[in-house]
Amino acid sequence: MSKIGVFICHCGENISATVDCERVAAEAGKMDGVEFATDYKYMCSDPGQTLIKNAIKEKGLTGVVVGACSPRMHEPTFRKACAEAGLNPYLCEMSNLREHCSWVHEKNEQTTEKAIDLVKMLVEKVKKNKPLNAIKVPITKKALVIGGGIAGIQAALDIANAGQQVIMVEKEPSIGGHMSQLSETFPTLDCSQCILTPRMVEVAQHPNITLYTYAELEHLDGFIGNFKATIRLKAKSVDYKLCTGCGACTTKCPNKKIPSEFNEGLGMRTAIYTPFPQAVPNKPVIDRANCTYYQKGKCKVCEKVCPTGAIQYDLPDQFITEDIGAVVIATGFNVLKTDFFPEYGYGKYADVLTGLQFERLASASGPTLGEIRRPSDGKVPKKIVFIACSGSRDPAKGIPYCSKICCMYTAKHAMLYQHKVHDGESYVFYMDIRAGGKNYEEFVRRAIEDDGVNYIRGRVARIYEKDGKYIVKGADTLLGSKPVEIEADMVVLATAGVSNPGAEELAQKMHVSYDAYKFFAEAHPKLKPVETNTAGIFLCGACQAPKDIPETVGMASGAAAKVIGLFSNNELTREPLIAVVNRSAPPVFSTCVGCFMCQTACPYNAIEREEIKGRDGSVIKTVAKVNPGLCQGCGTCVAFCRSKAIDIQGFSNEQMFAEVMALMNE
Amino acid sequence: MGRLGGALMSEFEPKIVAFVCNWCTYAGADLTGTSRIKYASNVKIVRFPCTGRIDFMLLLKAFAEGADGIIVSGCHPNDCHYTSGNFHARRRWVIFRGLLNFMGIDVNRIQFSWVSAAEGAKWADVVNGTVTTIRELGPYTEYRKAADYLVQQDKSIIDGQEALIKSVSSL
Amino acid sequence: MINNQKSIHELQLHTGVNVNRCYQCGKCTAGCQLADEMDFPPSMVMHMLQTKDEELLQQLLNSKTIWLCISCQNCIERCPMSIDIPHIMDYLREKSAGEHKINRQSRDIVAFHRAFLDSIKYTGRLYEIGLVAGYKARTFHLTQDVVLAPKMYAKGKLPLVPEMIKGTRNIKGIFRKTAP
Amino acid sequence: MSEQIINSPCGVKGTIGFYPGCSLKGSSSEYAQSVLAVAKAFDIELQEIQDWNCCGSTAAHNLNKELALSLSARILALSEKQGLTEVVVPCAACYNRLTVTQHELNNDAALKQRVCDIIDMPIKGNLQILNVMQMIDKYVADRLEEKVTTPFGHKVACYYGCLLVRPHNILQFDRLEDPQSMDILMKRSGAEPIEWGFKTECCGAGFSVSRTDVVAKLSGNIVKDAADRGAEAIIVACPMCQSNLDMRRPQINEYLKQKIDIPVIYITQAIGLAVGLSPKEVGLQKHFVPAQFA
Ligand SMILES: Cc1cc2nc3c(=O)[nH]c(=O)nc-3n(C[C@H](O)[C@H](O)[C@H](O)COP(=O)(O)OP(=O)(O)OC[C@H]3O[C@@H](n4cnc5c(N)ncnc54)[C@H](O)[C@@H]3O)c2cc1C
Ligand SMILES: Cc1cc2nc3c(=O)[nH]c(=O)nc-3n(C[C@H](O)[C@H](O)[C@H](O)COP(=O)(O)OP(=O)(O)OC[C@H]3O[C@@H](n4cnc5c(N)ncnc54)[C@H](O)[C@@H]3O)c2cc1C
Ligand code: SF4
Ligand code: SF4
Ligand code: SF4
Ligand code: SF4
Ligand code: SF4
Ligand code: SF4
Ligand code: SF4
Ligand code: SF4
Repeated sequence: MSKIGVFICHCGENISATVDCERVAAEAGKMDGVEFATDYKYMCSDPGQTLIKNAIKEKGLTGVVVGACSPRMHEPTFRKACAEAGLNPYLCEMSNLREHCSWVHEKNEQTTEKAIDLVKMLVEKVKKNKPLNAIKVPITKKALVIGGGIAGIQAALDIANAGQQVIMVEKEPSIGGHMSQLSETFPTLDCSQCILTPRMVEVAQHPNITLYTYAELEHLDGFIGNFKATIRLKAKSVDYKLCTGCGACTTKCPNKKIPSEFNEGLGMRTAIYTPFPQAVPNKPVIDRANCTYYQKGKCKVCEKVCPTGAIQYDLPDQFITEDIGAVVIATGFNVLKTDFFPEYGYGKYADVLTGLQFERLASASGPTLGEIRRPSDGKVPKKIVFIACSGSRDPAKGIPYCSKICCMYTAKHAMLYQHKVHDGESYVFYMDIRAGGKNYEEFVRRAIEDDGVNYIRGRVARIYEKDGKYIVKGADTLLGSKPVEIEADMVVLATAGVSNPGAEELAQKMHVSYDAYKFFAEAHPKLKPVETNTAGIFLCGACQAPKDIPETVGMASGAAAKVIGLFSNNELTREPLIAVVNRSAPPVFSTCVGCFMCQTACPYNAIEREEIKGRDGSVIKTVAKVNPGLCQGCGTCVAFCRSKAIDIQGFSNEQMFAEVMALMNE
Repeated sequence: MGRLGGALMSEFEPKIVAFVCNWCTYAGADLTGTSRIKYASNVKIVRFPCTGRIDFMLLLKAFAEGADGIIVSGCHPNDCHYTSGNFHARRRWVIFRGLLNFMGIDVNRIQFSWVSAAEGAKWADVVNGTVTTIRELGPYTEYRKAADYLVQQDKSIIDGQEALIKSVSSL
Repeated sequence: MINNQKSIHELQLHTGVNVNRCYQCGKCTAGCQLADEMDFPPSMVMHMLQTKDEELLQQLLNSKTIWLCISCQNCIERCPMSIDIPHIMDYLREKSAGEHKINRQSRDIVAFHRAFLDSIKYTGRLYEIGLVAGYKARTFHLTQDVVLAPKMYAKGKLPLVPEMIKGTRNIKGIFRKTAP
Repeated sequence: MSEQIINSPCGVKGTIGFYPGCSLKGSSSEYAQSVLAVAKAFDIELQEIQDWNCCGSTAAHNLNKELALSLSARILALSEKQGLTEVVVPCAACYNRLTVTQHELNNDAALKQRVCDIIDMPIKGNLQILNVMQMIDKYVADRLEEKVTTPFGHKVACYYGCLLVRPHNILQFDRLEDPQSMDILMKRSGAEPIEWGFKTECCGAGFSVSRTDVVAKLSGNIVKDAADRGAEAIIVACPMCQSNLDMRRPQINEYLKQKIDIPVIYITQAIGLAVGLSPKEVGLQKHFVPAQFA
């Protein structure tokens, strides 16, 4: 038999001015199962709370309803008070007599009637409430950072410097990401390598960071604080314990004609290679697909020249598993190549480049040592055309969104070109210049005003080659759409920034959502930019959308702060308002029929499969099971379950039905 | 029909239940309060974690118990606190509407809306609008239909469970 | 500025093209081979429609542009927003002809089209000598191409007698039923 | 000889329909002649559509959309009535009009009904409409190389024009901006197709008579680029392209202030020559710019 206590608050005059609080309390006293009912001027004040505590103790209350303000305001207050008096806090509910009643209605009979109804609803509900205990989850204090671009590097260093363990997984032989390919960086034009390399080295040397290059996430199980990651260490064919990074192998490898990924195909590398001179770690791997030995069974030159015997041809891929408490995704982005755009030449023109290729040409460490030269004939281009929005803002052939960084790097490219080729002419075809950022507009203005870059507002219709020149046909929309034709020596397309090819697969492995363009999805576009909707998995950098370095770094530190915050406790305490599948003993009697409708509905992948086994060990049936670490308590599964086998604590079917019925019965 | 006894249509005060999510509309209704915007007192709010939680059997239950109209309101699309609960609710609503039609319940008795935590005034409009609509529709009298349907559903769940238990115990 | 919401709405209804989707990038103009000859290049046409200004619409109905567009489809194929400019041109041409607003300098083009259609109307097929004769009669370009015809005839490229199809009644019916 | 076949509407029997269109009956008779000659060489039997009418071309399209659709629709209806499932349409303009019409009718039931009423005939709308390249691809391509006796060993500029390749979403021609199918067929016939910049730019099409100046300019740019890059012939698959680039050469030369004498021939003429037909059999003598290939 329930013994419910009802406490009606006047809130000074806020409630009592329109609601007859005494009458509400009196009516509540007559309700079935109500043991005690009273009203008071300020319930949340100390004396108010004491009133409740005493009543709990003296009357042996089994449930409490406070008719006062919004539970969004004081539910924690009153639940805490109840707990202090020895009543399970989840047996306390609030009835919203202020925001939903006294403040929004006139003073009259109906308003008081409504208040009585509101109290009654909660009284009926609280009778069905069950004591619940906060969920405690232990936390493994080790973070997994996936991707070693500037985002991953920053996040890893921040977490490691806070004293926590980090495992970094990078799929390429070196960390550094796209930033390592850049020449100079806007808006300050400082050399990318100069500011990046020290951090790369710091990652490699940090006592709290374990770096796995040439590695990828294979599997991720578990939930916040308790993940288990399986990592594939791709066979490098070089024993890093022995290798000193002397480079004898890479200079002697006869297979020298492999387009270098780092130089975006503008330079060549060998089959055994380190991607670039400042690589971290600065040790080579053998690219088996291009190695003569692996493909034809003969060569082994590298083995012969290696002074330390580090080459090991038959090393297989290895798998390691790690217990992890949190994950930071920092896998970055990619840019489209030139060959997706038919009217710009299908990638068949050697001197029509992507922005990244231009970065390599302009970089002092690039294939031309920083001189701008045509890949086709090595000549210095005297007329160069940059085309913004190549494939961006183009639902027809590219992507509908704005890639955000290309306006800025195009201005930078034109500026660098003018600095390097003094008598050169540069043109930028653009639609809008998007330079929102500190010192960004000033940067673009400098390109136009000081360096004399010609900006033409209009999109280029097509490019074709004629006598070694590229005829660029555009229009100047600011001159009444006058067609413009430029005979250029080189064309640079600011090709769209897109998600990494493997992003979708990775997202599915980790059960995090991604958007229509296969960028990872943040949990909330404004207020949770570094969280995913899977608790314990965070994201940062260009894997969420194209972004520049300042924004990437800011986001990386944000993600790191979240991880550090999580790791600052030994245990994670969570509200027990989560779903459960009824498993009344023996579990075979669970009404779950194993349809897994709930699984398709759950936005957090919190529903797992559980096999119920008979005494002989055979599987009797497969039922749903809620992972309390993943469930966020939205209740969508409950509405989906046709056999009413899954329910949500605190908002159970029984409770909600009771509330609705209370409302209507007169 | 006791509760209708003698009530003239002109002075008919509909009973309306609002099923709202905790994050957007409940907070929005709180804001209506803090802004002291007045609205009709015919509506009583039931708080849910998310519109995705709202089981349509509960709506039928409300009708069976004598509600004249129902408001279901949650976060705007893409603003769902739980990312997709409100989409699921929408999708189910399409099916549920078919059921309502089938049962002869006017679909206008259920008003769907999006009210965010910042839309206090909109909440008042939604309530007042619904009250007007339901007043025009008149009292809901066929609640036996909803009640019968629920009984039947309960029975089929119980039957299903019994069958299940039987099949399992025979193992 | 007379607001012209209605005409634009009508245009959208007929062509299915939402002119507001054009973001004035100018790519259509850059690729249009006739843009140089046009009084309003294609992207300008789009913008004129976007303004919803009645006067600008009238200018378009009166323009050379609509008769110069050869429906080569280059613009739509390259337009990032896939805007069907040729379809809009079709619509404007039909409207211009219907409202007798054909641009003076473009009458030759229209005359040619009309002569062409006449030929079909009476014989079911194109009778090239008839076409040229009809065109000349309409435009008074009497001496144009006088050298070409005999040469064509000599090369077996100009049948002197029109070929009549059997279904000429059917064809006339088609012309009658589709007459604007 | 082929002239005759065209002139007797039911002169040929076969399952593949043939819609010559007006140009092929008049100013471009050599195109028809070469198509039929190549078809014959490969034992393809074409059956002319009985009592066909003009598709209306640009004129109808420009002045009266419904008329344009109806004229083309009548041709589709006649083909169906004749029990054909496939029709070869060598003229790119006709091919474009017929394909687009069928597409539009199939996507708008009300329109289809209206047009059927106008032409007084039913339309199913499942005709396979093939241009010449598609015909060759489907029925000849795999036998082409073995049949080549006198390879067409010249540098050629394959010119596709606009009507054959656009709109892409309806016509589905091989690839945008830089189509390949003609180049591939020419390569198989022993020619050396060049890379050039004007494959799909428009020649001026229907302005041949009314705006000769426009044609001179547009076609001039095309002819010049082909010639500059050393092509010995421009290969086309459209009578309008051919007549603009060929018959308008005096005006073109005047516009370019340069005399260019690169011949413009149909793909079927080139293939015909390659498989051993005589220049006369493919009507090479009919061009204005002399086309002689050693
Ligand atoms: C042409 C160009 C010029 C630019 N210029 C500037 C500039 O001047 N100033 C500026 O501020 N910004 C500039 N940017 C933007 C800058 O490059 C990005 O902001 C930055 O690189 C984003 O860093 P990131 O770490 O998020 O991604 P990335 O640099 O893409 O790094 C991602 C890393 O993750 C790794 N990875 C990917 N997938 C996996 C996987 N599945 N498992 C393990 N590892 C994986 C990748 O190998 C890579 O190392 C430019 C961009 C371009 C394209
Ligand atoms: C018209 C307008 C519309 C906008 N719309 C959007 C939008 O739709 N979406 C969006 O994402 N962003 C929008 N923004 C931007 C958004 O408002 C800002 O990004 C955001 O408010 C920045 O938050 P903040 O905390 O940094 O600064 P603020 O919001 O300015 O907060 C700073 C706080 O610090 C206090 N403070 C200042 N000095 C001191 C001091 N010396 N000591 C103590 N306290 C101090 C101030 O009183 C204030 O409370 C909009 C901005 C404007 C102006
Ligand atoms: S409990 Fe709420 S309603 Fe009561 S006095 Fe405190 S704030 Fe006001
Ligand atoms: S074995 Fe392979 S990697 Fe080594 S030198 Fe030969 S080709 Fe290069
Ligand atoms: S030669 Fe041997 S030690 Fe030197 S870099 Fe190569 S593998 Fe390492
Ligand atoms: S950043 Fe500039 S260039 Fe890049 S897509 Fe956006 S508007 Fe275009
Ligand atoms: S809990 Fe319900 S929805 Fe989920 S599998 Fe079991 S029966 Fe199906
Ligand atoms: S309550 Fe929500 S998060 Fe939890 S299991 Fe159900 S659907 Fe998933
Ligand atoms: S190309 Fe398309 S979007 Fe650009 S101006 Fe032309 S119509 Fe507008
Ligand atoms: S279709 Fe008309 S407007 Fe478009 S490119 Fe061709 S000629 Fe120009």
